Amino acid sequence: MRKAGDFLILIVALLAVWQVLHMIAGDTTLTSPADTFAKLGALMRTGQFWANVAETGQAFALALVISIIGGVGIGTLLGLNRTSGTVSEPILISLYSLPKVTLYPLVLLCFGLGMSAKVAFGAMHGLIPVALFTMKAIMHIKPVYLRTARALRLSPGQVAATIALPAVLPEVMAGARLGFSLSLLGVLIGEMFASKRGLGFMINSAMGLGDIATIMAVAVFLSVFAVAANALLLVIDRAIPR
Amino acid sequence: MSRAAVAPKYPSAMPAPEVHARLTGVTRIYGAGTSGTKLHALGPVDLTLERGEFFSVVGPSGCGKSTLLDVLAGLAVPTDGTVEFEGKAIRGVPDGVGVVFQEDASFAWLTVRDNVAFGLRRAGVDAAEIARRVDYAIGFMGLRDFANAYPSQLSGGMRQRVCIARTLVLQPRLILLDEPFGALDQQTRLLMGDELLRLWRETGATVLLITHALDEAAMLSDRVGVMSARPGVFIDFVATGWPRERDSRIVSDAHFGAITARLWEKLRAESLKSLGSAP
Amino acid sequence: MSRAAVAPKYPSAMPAPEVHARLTGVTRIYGAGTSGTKLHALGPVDLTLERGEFFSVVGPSGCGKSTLLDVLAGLAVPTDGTVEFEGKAIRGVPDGVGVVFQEDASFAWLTVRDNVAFGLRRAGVDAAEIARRVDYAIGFMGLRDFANAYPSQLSGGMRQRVCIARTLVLQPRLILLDEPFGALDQQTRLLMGDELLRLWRETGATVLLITHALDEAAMLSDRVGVMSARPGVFIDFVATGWPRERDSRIVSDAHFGAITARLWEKLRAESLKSLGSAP
Amino acid sequence: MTREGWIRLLIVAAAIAALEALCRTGLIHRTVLLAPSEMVVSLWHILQVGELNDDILSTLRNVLLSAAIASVLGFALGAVIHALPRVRHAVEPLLASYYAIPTFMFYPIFIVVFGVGTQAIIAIAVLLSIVAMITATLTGLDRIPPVLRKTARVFRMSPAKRAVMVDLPAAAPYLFTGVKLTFAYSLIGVIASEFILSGAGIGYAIAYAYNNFNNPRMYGLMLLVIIVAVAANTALDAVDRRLQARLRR
Amino acid sequence: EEISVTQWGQSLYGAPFAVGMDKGLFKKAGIDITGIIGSAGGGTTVRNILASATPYGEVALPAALAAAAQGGLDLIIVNVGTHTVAESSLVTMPNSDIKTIDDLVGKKVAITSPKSSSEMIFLMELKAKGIDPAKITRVAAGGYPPALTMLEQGAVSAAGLIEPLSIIRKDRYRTVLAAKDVLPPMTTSVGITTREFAKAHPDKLKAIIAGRRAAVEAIYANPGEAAAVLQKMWNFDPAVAKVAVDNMIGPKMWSLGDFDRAELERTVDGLRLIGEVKGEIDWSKLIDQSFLPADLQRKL
Ligand SMILES: Nc1ncnc2c1ncn2[C@@H]1O[C@H](COP(=O)(O)OP(=O)(O)OP(=O)(O)O)[C@@H](O)[C@H]1O
Ligand SMILES: Nc1ncnc2c1ncn2[C@@H]1O[C@H](COP(=O)(O)OP(=O)(O)OP(=O)(O)O)[C@@H](O)[C@H]1O
Ligand SMILES: [Mg+2]
Ligand SMILES: [Mg+2]
Repeated sequence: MRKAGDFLILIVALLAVWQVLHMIAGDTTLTSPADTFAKLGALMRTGQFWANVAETGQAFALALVISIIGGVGIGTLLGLNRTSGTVSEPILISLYSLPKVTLYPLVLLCFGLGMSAKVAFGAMHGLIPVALFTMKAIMHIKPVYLRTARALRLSPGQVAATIALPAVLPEVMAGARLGFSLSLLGVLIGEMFASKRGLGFMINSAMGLGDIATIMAVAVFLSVFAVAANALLLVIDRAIPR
Repeated sequence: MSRAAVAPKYPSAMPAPEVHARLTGVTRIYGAGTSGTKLHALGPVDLTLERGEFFSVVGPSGCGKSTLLDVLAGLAVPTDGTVEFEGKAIRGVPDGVGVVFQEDASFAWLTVRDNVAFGLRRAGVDAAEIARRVDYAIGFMGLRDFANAYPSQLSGGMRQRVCIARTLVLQPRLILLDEPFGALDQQTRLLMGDELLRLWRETGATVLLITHALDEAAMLSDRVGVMSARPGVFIDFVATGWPRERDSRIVSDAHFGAITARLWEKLRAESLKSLGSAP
Repeated sequence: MSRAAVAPKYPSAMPAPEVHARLTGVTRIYGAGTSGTKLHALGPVDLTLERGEFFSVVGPSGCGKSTLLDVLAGLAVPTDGTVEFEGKAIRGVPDGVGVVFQEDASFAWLTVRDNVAFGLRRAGVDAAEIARRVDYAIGFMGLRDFANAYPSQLSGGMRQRVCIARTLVLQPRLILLDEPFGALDQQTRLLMGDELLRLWRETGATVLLITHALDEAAMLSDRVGVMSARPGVFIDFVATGWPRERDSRIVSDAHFGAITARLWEKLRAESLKSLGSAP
Repeated sequence: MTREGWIRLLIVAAAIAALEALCRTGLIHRTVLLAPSEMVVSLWHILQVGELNDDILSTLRNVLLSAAIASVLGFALGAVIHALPRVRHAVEPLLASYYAIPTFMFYPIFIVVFGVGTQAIIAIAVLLSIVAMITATLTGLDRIPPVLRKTARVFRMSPAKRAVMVDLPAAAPYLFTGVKLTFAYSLIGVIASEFILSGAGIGYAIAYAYNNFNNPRMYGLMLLVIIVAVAANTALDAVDRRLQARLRR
Repeated sequence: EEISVTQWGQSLYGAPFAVGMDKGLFKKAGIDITGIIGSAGGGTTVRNILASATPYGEVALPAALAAAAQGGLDLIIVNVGTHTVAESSLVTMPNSDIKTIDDLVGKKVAITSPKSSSEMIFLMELKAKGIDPAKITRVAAGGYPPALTMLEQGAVSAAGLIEPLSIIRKDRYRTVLAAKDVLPPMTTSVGITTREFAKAHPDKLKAIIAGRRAAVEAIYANPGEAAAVLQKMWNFDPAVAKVAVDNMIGPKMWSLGDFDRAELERTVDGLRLIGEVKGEIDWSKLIDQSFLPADLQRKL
């Protein structure tokens, strides 16, 4: 309970800092928390806002699904063999640390502007961490687990389903949490650079119009969503015995 | 390699000898097939386990004890020599052999009960039978209060007991234990030894126990094999001559001291050797 | 709490008793100051260490042995009672006390040589003297070939030796050792014990050794304190009566078996108690 | 080089060769992707003409600057948060979900606080990368074995001495991992801000070339970014691995 | 069918499409336009057009020229969209001592980014006023709002601005120079398509162009109604929408679609100023008038 209280105090402190910044910077550069929430409330009563949310949400959901399924698949394939794992790890890490935004034009050239490009770009961000975590988890399954499997004379299918999968679940979850965050970031960056709909587009238009209230309202909306979703993932994560 | 060099104080209570498993001229060389560096880990070893015997292996660290177990369990193929179990040459892990590894092999994602039931479920035993056997094994291993706990909530020693229970429920005829009490302090170890003895008596299984602790070996076994530094070969077999009905109280027996001293003597030279080598 | 319940076989070689450290009515309760759950870890304990004595502590896991060491080293303040070293009540770690911890405390970022020299450099000893003492300690601990290695390149046992050397070079008058050989197998342990005995003889320091291994305690000590399950109190002191000149060969002595049996007897009941409790 | 290293090199070379072949045979159209060899030629040309050198240098300078700021500031913040367990408990869920928040949204605010130009971009990059350093610092300080602190007390060291001579080296591998991540995220942050928001730097030049159908220049610059990222990452990784091997146990 | 329009929803370029869709004028002309793909503008829009099923769209002329020149893309210009830069202005702080553009000599001025239309217009204004551009430092702000922030912070003495942002914030700044006062009409946006599509579906193209023309006529006939459509479709503030449309009626922002050689060349002159065009443009290769209504076709 004290933990929840502390978290509340933190939120209040953040709002206070925001308010102070607002008072220093003025209305045109940083709207006050109250105004922002009012703006967010107004936005949330318009159908257009929800259309944008749906657009971003759809792209994000697809990107996330691709990231997780693709990442787990690739990670598993690469992790099963020591050599392929060792060979690909630095490649994956390099891809991870690449500023992928520079490749966005290429994505646009391949997929055109629209849903598929956004999904592809989101998945580019999310897939690699999931693959990396999965691969490392598979490579580092305790050898004694596999020896136990042999001692119990399990079939390869049984090993995969009853030992390998549950053994790597915690790491895969950790990867999925990072994948979640980065896919969302990827989709939003994609929408900010080139798009016709979605929250990123909304932010970008608002930037073009200097409409700080909308920017902050969307920022708050996204932040609350991200923190809440991550908290949920953390709860699931903690529920996995390890 | 004299047998029973220490005169048995009690009459032997072993049944008439019958060969249960046999290793003949077994060696194991890691990296034997490849061009890389080879490591001669074990052998040549000759060993006969009699049915129902409690046999312990002691030897310096890294001498090849776990390798010996792997070969006997069919988890590793000997580079040379033959391994037989119940009269047949083994290929893969034979039915009727149970293994408890040196490392903690409890499945972190399953409760104690599910861990213990794991092998039975894979083997397709029916649910009522599983419940019965699992309950018995959990009780036997003193885990009743922790049946629904996860391994992370248990101490190292308790986890090792989970692994033992998981192996036991399958009712193996040959049980291979690789330092199952390594995570425990010496006192608790000896008490766990009592449980192991009870188990051995009740099931009539053949037991091969690998251990660092000389007093553990001296107290539990019918016979102790002493291994040399790597590549491990048996440099001595010591028959203890304990009755089948025995428990840890025998440590206050003078004969126990004599066995320990004998084991220690044999190992001293070997230990000095292996200590001198690299980390 | 009878002393010397096992009749000494050899005449005692200890010098005339002189109190070096003294604990009176010491208890330690974790979380005593806070509103959270309290944990009574130790005591009340009375203990007197005589100058030049080799004293060992055995006791079930978690009984408060490390806590006792912390209190004696001035690393923890007792909740109750007083601690004296060389006649003065201690506050903080007193000069002249060296500690080797249960966990590996070697500095991973320093070579073996720099690890060993660490304390001397802090104390501002001059370079030539440091080199001399460090070389000696490294040689003594059998680390000469690894002087320029980093701890990560050493085995657990060797790292523990680095920590011992690092403590030794400071020439402490009271050496506190918390299971320094926990990382080693029993055979190697006893051999390291020989080194420890040699060291003790050469320096004339007072040694307090915490150990799990009863034969280690029985072989090395002038006197062994047996602790109860938590909260640990001394339930017995066993004087071994070994001569000052002794080594691991005494394990084949019948008197050794008698001491071990005595220790074991005392611990059996305690171990049973602590085994029944939570992980 | 290890066997794995050679295989890795081979795979990368094969991938590049395959791309080259696909482009040369026209299976991938020139308007979509340039052949790798042409990218190299274009990059060489860009560097030789020097028209963009200022942009390139300013981008690299900004990356280094923000990585440095984020490392130092992140370490300081991490140390403070570590010392205050209650603050830490409250902040941790935010740190965990931090990367889902698009930092770029706050650009307009940064402009007010830091003014237009490089400072605002550096601020975004710092904001993006600092969390990695904070997290690494927390992990590093957590992982210092308590026995090392006890040892410091036995050697009767002052807290300040202990911090410098024991805590810092003991946490160093984790801290360096933080620095490595900080660099990666700074690179991402600087280039992405330039790409979306600014009027200068490599990121802007790429977006500009994209808009003006200058594919050779676009791909030349992309290649440059990839080379910088991979080279920096490889170098930092090599140091990281050596530290890990030596210091972690 | 979906077509692309640059800066859809952000500036007034796309107003005819909004009105046309709202009033069913495209349907009347024989094509059902269901949606508009908007985008940041420039080359992105061109690329979008080329990638879509109905590759017609309205883009900035510079982007079309760059695409044709650099990208080696097979596209043609089929109609004119807008032909004024009247929405641009140069502003300063109300209390500033900058009264005319001449006062800027030796000072700093914020533009969005190098080689952007904001820089082009600024340079054209300087040229029209006979001021040496070398005497004024141009600072790239990255966008209009940041440019205004620089202005407010005193980092620059003036900043380029466009509508509707300038309408929304009109109380906060003082206009130094309105582009419509110095710069004559010039082609700013054009309709483009691929040669391939033009050959395959000339009727569709003709319908789009005709529908758009009808919409432009409707805007001029009833600006109030047009403002209401923008307010509805783009969520514009009613007052802003009204002023924005009214401001563009005077300079006749939206073209019916016909080409004017002089207006085209003015834009190209501007592009020469920022170094985007070197040499002459061969209009005959780029422009295909055959899809325009007959009354709008003329010799270039
Ligand atoms: N898979 C392997 N590949 C190469 N060498 C191995 C492998 N497994 C073990 N070894 C080496 O073989 C030797 C014997 O190993 P083994 O594990 O059998 O010893 P052990 O007697 O069980 O040691 P411990 O007492 O430490 O458990 C050791 O030197 C070890 O390093
Ligand atoms: N800092 C602490 N806070 C709270 N409880 C502690 C702390 N340190 C130790 N304890 C608890 O106090 C009891 C005694 O711990 P201590 O480490 O002294 O035991 P020990 O005899 O050294 O055990 P072992 O043989 O496992 O080393 C244990 O139950 C332990 O969990
Ligand atoms: Mg082993
Ligand atoms: Mg302890």
